Amino acid sequence: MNPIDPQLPPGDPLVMLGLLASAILFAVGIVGFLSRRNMITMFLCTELMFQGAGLAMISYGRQHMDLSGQVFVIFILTVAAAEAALALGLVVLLYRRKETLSAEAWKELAES
Amino acid sequence: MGDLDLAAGSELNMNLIWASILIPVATAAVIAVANARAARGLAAVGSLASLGALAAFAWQFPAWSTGGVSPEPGGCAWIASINATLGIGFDSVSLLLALLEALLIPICVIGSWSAITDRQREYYGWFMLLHASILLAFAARDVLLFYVGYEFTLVPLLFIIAIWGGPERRQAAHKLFLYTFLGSLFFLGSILFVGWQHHASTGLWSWDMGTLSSFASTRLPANTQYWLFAALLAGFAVKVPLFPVHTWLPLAHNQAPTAGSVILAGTLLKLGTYGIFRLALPMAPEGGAALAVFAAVLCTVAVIYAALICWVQTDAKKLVAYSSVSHLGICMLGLFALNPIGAQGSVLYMINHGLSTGALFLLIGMAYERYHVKDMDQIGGLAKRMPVWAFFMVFFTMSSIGLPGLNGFVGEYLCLFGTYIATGDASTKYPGLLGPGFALVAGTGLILGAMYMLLLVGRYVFGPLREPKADSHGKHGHDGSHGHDAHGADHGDHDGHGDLTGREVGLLVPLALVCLFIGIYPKPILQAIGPVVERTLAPYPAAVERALMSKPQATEAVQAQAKEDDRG
Amino acid sequence: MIAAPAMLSSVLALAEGPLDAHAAPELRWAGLALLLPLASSVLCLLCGWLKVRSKLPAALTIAALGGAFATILRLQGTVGETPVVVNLFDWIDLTWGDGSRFHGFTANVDLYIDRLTVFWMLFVTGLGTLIALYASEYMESDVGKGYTRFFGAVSIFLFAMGCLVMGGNLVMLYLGWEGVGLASYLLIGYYFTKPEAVAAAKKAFIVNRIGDLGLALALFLIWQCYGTVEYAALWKAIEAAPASSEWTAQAIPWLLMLGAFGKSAQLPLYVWLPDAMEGPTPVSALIHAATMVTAGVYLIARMFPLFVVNPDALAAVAWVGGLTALLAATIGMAQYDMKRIWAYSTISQLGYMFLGLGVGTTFGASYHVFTHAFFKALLFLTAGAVMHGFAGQLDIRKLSGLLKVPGFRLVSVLAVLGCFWLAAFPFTAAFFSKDEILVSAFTAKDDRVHLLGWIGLLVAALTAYYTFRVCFRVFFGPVKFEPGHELHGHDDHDHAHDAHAHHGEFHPHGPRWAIRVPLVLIAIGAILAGWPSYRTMLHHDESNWVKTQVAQSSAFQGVAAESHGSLDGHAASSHASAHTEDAHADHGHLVLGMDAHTAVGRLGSLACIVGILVSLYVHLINRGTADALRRTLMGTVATRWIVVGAERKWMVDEFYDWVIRLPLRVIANILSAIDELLLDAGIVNGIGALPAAVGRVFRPLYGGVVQGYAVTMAGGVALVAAWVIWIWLRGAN
Amino acid sequence: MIPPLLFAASAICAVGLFLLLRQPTGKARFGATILGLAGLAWLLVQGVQASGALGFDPRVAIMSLAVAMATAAAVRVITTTRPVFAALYFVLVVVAGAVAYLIMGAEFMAFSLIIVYAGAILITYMFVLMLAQQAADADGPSVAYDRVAREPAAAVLCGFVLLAALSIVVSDARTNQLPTAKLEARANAAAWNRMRGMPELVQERITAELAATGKDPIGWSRAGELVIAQDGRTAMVPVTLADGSRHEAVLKAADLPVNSTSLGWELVTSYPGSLELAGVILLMAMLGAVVLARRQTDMAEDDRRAAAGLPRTNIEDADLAGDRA
Repeated sequence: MNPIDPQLPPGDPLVMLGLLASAILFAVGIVGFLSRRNMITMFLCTELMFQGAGLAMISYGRQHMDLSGQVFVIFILTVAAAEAALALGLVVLLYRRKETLSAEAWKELAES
Repeated sequence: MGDLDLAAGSELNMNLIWASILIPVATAAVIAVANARAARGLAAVGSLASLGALAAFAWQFPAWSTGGVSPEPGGCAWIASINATLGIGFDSVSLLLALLEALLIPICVIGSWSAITDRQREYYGWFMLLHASILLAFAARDVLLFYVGYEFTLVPLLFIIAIWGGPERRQAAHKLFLYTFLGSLFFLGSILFVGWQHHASTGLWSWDMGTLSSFASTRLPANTQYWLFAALLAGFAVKVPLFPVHTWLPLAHNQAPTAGSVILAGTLLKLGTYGIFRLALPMAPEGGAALAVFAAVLCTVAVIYAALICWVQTDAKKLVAYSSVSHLGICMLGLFALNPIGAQGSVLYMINHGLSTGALFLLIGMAYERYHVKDMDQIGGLAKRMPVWAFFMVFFTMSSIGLPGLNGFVGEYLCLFGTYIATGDASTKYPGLLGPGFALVAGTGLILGAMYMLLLVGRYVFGPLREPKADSHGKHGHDGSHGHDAHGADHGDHDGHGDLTGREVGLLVPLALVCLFIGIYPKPILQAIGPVVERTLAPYPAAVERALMSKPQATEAVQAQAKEDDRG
Repeated sequence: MIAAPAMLSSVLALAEGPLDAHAAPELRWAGLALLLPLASSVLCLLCGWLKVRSKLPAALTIAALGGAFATILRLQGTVGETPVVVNLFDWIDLTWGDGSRFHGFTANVDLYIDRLTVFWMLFVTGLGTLIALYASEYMESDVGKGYTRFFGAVSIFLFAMGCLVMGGNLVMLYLGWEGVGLASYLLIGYYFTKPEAVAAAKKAFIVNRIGDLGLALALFLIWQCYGTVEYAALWKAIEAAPASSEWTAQAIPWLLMLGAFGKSAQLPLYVWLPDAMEGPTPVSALIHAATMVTAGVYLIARMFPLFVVNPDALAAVAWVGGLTALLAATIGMAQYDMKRIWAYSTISQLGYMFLGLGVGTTFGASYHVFTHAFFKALLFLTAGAVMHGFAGQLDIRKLSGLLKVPGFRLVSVLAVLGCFWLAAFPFTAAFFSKDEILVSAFTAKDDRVHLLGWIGLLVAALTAYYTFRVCFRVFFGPVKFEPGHELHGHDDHDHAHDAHAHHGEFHPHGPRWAIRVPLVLIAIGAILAGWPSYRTMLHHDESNWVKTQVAQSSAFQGVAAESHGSLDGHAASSHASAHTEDAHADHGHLVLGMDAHTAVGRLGSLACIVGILVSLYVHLINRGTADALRRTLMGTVATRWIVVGAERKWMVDEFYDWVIRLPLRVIANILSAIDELLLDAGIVNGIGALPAAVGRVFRPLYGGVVQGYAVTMAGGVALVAAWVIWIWLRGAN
Repeated sequence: MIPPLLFAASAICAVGLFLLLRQPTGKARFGATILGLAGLAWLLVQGVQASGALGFDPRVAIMSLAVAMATAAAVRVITTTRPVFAALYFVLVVVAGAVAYLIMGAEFMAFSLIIVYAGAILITYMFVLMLAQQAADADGPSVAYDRVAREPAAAVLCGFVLLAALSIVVSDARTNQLPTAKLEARANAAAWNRMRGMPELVQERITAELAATGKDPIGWSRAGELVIAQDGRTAMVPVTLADGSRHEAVLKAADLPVNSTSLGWELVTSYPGSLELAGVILLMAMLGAVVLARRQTDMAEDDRRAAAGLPRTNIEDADLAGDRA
């Protein structure tokens, strides 16, 4: 049985790995989003985070032996696709404005 | 008259008060959609109407001599969950201050007709709102309502200073707002504390001033009262302003437009003194007795300190602004004498200061409109150009340095007198803690006051005519001995430099008349103030006795007394 | 609340004796003495409003003052030996508790009318009327400009003086006290484009304010000790409570003294009076010579019951008076400006009066006030006439032999007459009043003041000297004069301008009737002022009118005990002086082996004549000697300080500037710097800057770059996460 | 699993990632990679341990590999300075993720993931990159402004504090989990219920079962509802055979519908609304993308109106400065 605390039911290593992977992907995604300037790369990082989320869904779905997890992954895919479409449209637009993809070229968010 | 009539009368009174408060609001609303031309007229009409309503109320005010509150406390619910009401009502002190406010506002409005040329609609709208909130503060019998009025005054004032003020208006407005707001947080905190205590011990929510005062003064233990009074004092001292938290005032006065300064000196500062008189003193007699000396020391320092600073000012408006600090020092000193003479003098002083200092600001503003200079190094001897202006200037200066026969004297004199006799002996029935020393030191304020005020008059009004070189009449400037052999007779009806217009004189005459009346026949006002003052100071002799024995009332004793109150 | 009259009567119920005032509502008309000047001042204000360009204001004022004078005359006929209190209306009336003593503060607009009041008001209003008449011509060049202002201020002055003298309580007195201060401020600063005038006015007001503070504090103390500030009740209280030794009671006279010294220009507060000569001459005559400056004397005389119980205070008054007399006389000897000389002589004479008060003869003091009022007014007005005629020339070195100048004979004669009075020439009125004072000085019971007698004699000699210095220099000798440049010290003076503009050489123009008539009348008054003494002297009738006036007032209360041996202050005055004789006998007070009166009479005459002779030689017969003497004195270092000091007025002004004003200004500047830099910019703004400083730390995050906001968000998430971890760890172990 | 160790592992990963982000070269880069991988390995080992699984399981090995691959690729995505490579590495992440999905029994999602991401989204990225990279091409494939990571320290800190927290939550995941038996029972029940809704599938399965048990698979008819057995592993359906004899057809777990079937069933039965919403979102996204990406031309308002065939107005251009592209 479970070597660490026996009263727990024996877990599924796959689930554990999946969850860990999802956490790592999400974290890496955040790091990337914060540390890259290229807008496209930043959007890729958001996609990474989506990946993490999806993986977590699948893992939990497996843990609880429930299909809802997978169903939600479908929705995640949907959102990701929509996001990609819009985001890339925006990127193109912004690139046309400033002829660069650097996010730092845009400071209009600053108050004053 | 029968109760029924009484009820009807109080109903009518209530409506009159609300009318005087709401008419300005309605006026502001109308102004918002009117055009700039009509705005000034509307504002004047609205303020006059409000004055009329209040005057009508004062005319049939039943409690002039009783010191009571009318209409009866209570009113429609406002925040039902904590039983906060829209309770309004006047006693003679607050009514007098409200009348002062209602008298000053039309003067301010009409006085701004020529001074304010841009964004008139906002200006007059804000002024109407300011008026309404000040009146609300004076009329409120519910501490929360009072707080609302007290605080809301800051908003219009902020805009009035920040938009129509002088070159440093932004900074001045920010400082005014933040500083006084910080102060009033103390005040809010302490009244909330009292209300909560009341709920804790009686299980009922009440925010009525009378209820809370009687509750706090009898039920709260001495050390609690000490801190309560300290907090309230800290809150109101900023508004008064007492040394050393006065520094926002000169800047604000100096940068504010004329009417702003007038109303600031006239009634806004009085909100602080009124707060101390109406809330701090009655709520925490133990604290008041314990802290009176401390406060009095602050006041005395303020008198000398501000007076000396006035003496070296070159900016006329700043000089008068600092003089407010000095004068209000004397005013508060009289209040902390804790005997009827001093307190009556203090309340009267509030009114007098509002009249004379307000008028002085008005006059300086009138000169400023003509020359756009306030610095006495560049301008002076204006009596040559504007004799009527000079007359009023001297008149109100004399009133401000307390010349007997004018209003300033009575209040100032009674304040000092009260301070003087506020010694430990009980032969006056009101033992005090201050005594001759304070009166002597504060009395030198009379000398210093004469020094700086006459400096103002001597340089700004009299002396050889000095006009700013810049303006087209520079050729008259800097040489009195010629300037007016030519122009001696016609008092310079040059464009822009003419003497006061009929409108301006019409603004000043009422103030002058009121000053004269108070100076010559203060008896009715003093009689009106008297009972309220005695009611306010009722718990003090005992408290002061305890303070003299430096043995503040023990907590359990208070509790025991509370028990008895419950039984009785 | 117990109304004031009721309270008053309750006090009066237990009162008896000649000092017991009784309320006399039927005498309300006495209020006219205040009302008329007030009305005329208001009317003058209206004239100013309507830009009246005629002599109407003068007419109004003269009429009003004349009416006031008439009122006082009628009052003189009416008022008996017992004072009366007339309540005009309630002013300040505070009561609490049971409203009894110490539970109320009442100061109504009452009139307290006794003989002293009437006596004072007589010459105040009388001289006021005459001088107003004089001014109506003197100021005519200002018609349409300052004319209304001038007469308005004069009316205000007489109103305030009336309040001061007739007021029924100390607050009324204070009202008048400050009111005359205002009037003198306005009138000294009349030529308000002249910086000196404005400065002088300010100085006068502020120096007076110092005295006023003393008066106010004394008032507080009186209430604290006696529970009232109304004369009628106060006398009772004083009689009831003998002199208490606690400091409050002891301090009262000293504070009153301060007030009196401020108003009456005594050491150390006399410095404002010489500068006050910047005002128009009629003002100097009326306010700064005849009436206002005697208010201090009136105050002490009126409050005498408070002084008699305090011999130290009396001695102090005496010494201050004596020293002031001496100092002012020495300065007066070395001045060249006629008006200034008269100003210093005024100070010196006022010193005499205080000396008299100090040695306990309120009668002598009041008598001297009375006589002095006339001749000093005369002197000033003649000086004014000269000034008027000679375009503001006042330098006694530049005027000479005016007796021979056509149009100025009358003026000169009257001036010389006045000089004799001022010099207290034997058998002039001033001689008698001064005699009274000096006798009391010699015979006073208090040995500390005897020296003052001799000082008084010395001052008499000096006075005679500098008086006739002016007299001989200006009115006798060869005719020569040069016009002044100052043109009445006033640039609005159009006709003076014309005088220069149109014809180069200068024609002095003599005064017309409106100046001559008052001069003559005042001169007659000055002569008649001595009448009581003449009667006393000729057929030994002791009923001295002035003494009667003074004796039947608070001024004599308790004088008995102190200075006049067994004199009973409440008895009729005829006994009074009789007892005085006895008193001298009792004391066996012999001066130079003679009875005090004779001795002082002779010594005084001697001093006067010596002084006159000296200045006759020095300033008329051989005018060179004065300058020669001056040169010799200047020559030797040991003595030059005398001349320099006297001419520079012993540097008192400079001393005050350096010791008081300058340090105060320095402190003020320091405080102002502290207020703006430390308090405001330092502490307040410093506290205000804290949030900004905190904000500046995070500012880079909000430069507008997306990642900045992202970092904030993620940082928030991370914080939450860290919190989760923390919770977990807490749960774990 | 023991949190401190987890934190240590995360920290090691963090340091490694940080070093990589700082774009070191040569050995340092190698060392950083090694460090990062080591931390990752430790993390995974802890995970596996924590799951209390004993003995070797090929699926676990493959899963671990997939996870490692995904992580490494993700790291490359954020460390490479060339957007193109980043996109390609992301494909790798997606593939690895798909493998993980497969192993965890989500075949349908695995393949749809590949199709949607690798097939659609990434291609879009590629196109955008091509559109937007002309400028970058000048100075080589890696763009100048993004050669060095921006505030890597802050980023890594945020990221890995989060990772630590997440890992704790992960480690907590099983404490509130039902016993496996119960879970299975519930899951089977759900599956059989789902099957109840699919009559022809049941038909088919019964036919197969009859054939397997040598009964006549033709002409039979159902005589009752599908009954779930106690253990939930099997279910019985009473049938009337062609010869009229009654028979209990037994369906086993293997007869349950496959993942895709049941997923689709679940989707349309339990989440129809969400499904609609997803459709709307996609539509909106499409429209939005069209609007955004439209090339806007700088034309004065009047010209636009003219171009649109509208009458000209005389509005100043200044007024329209706002809505210029």
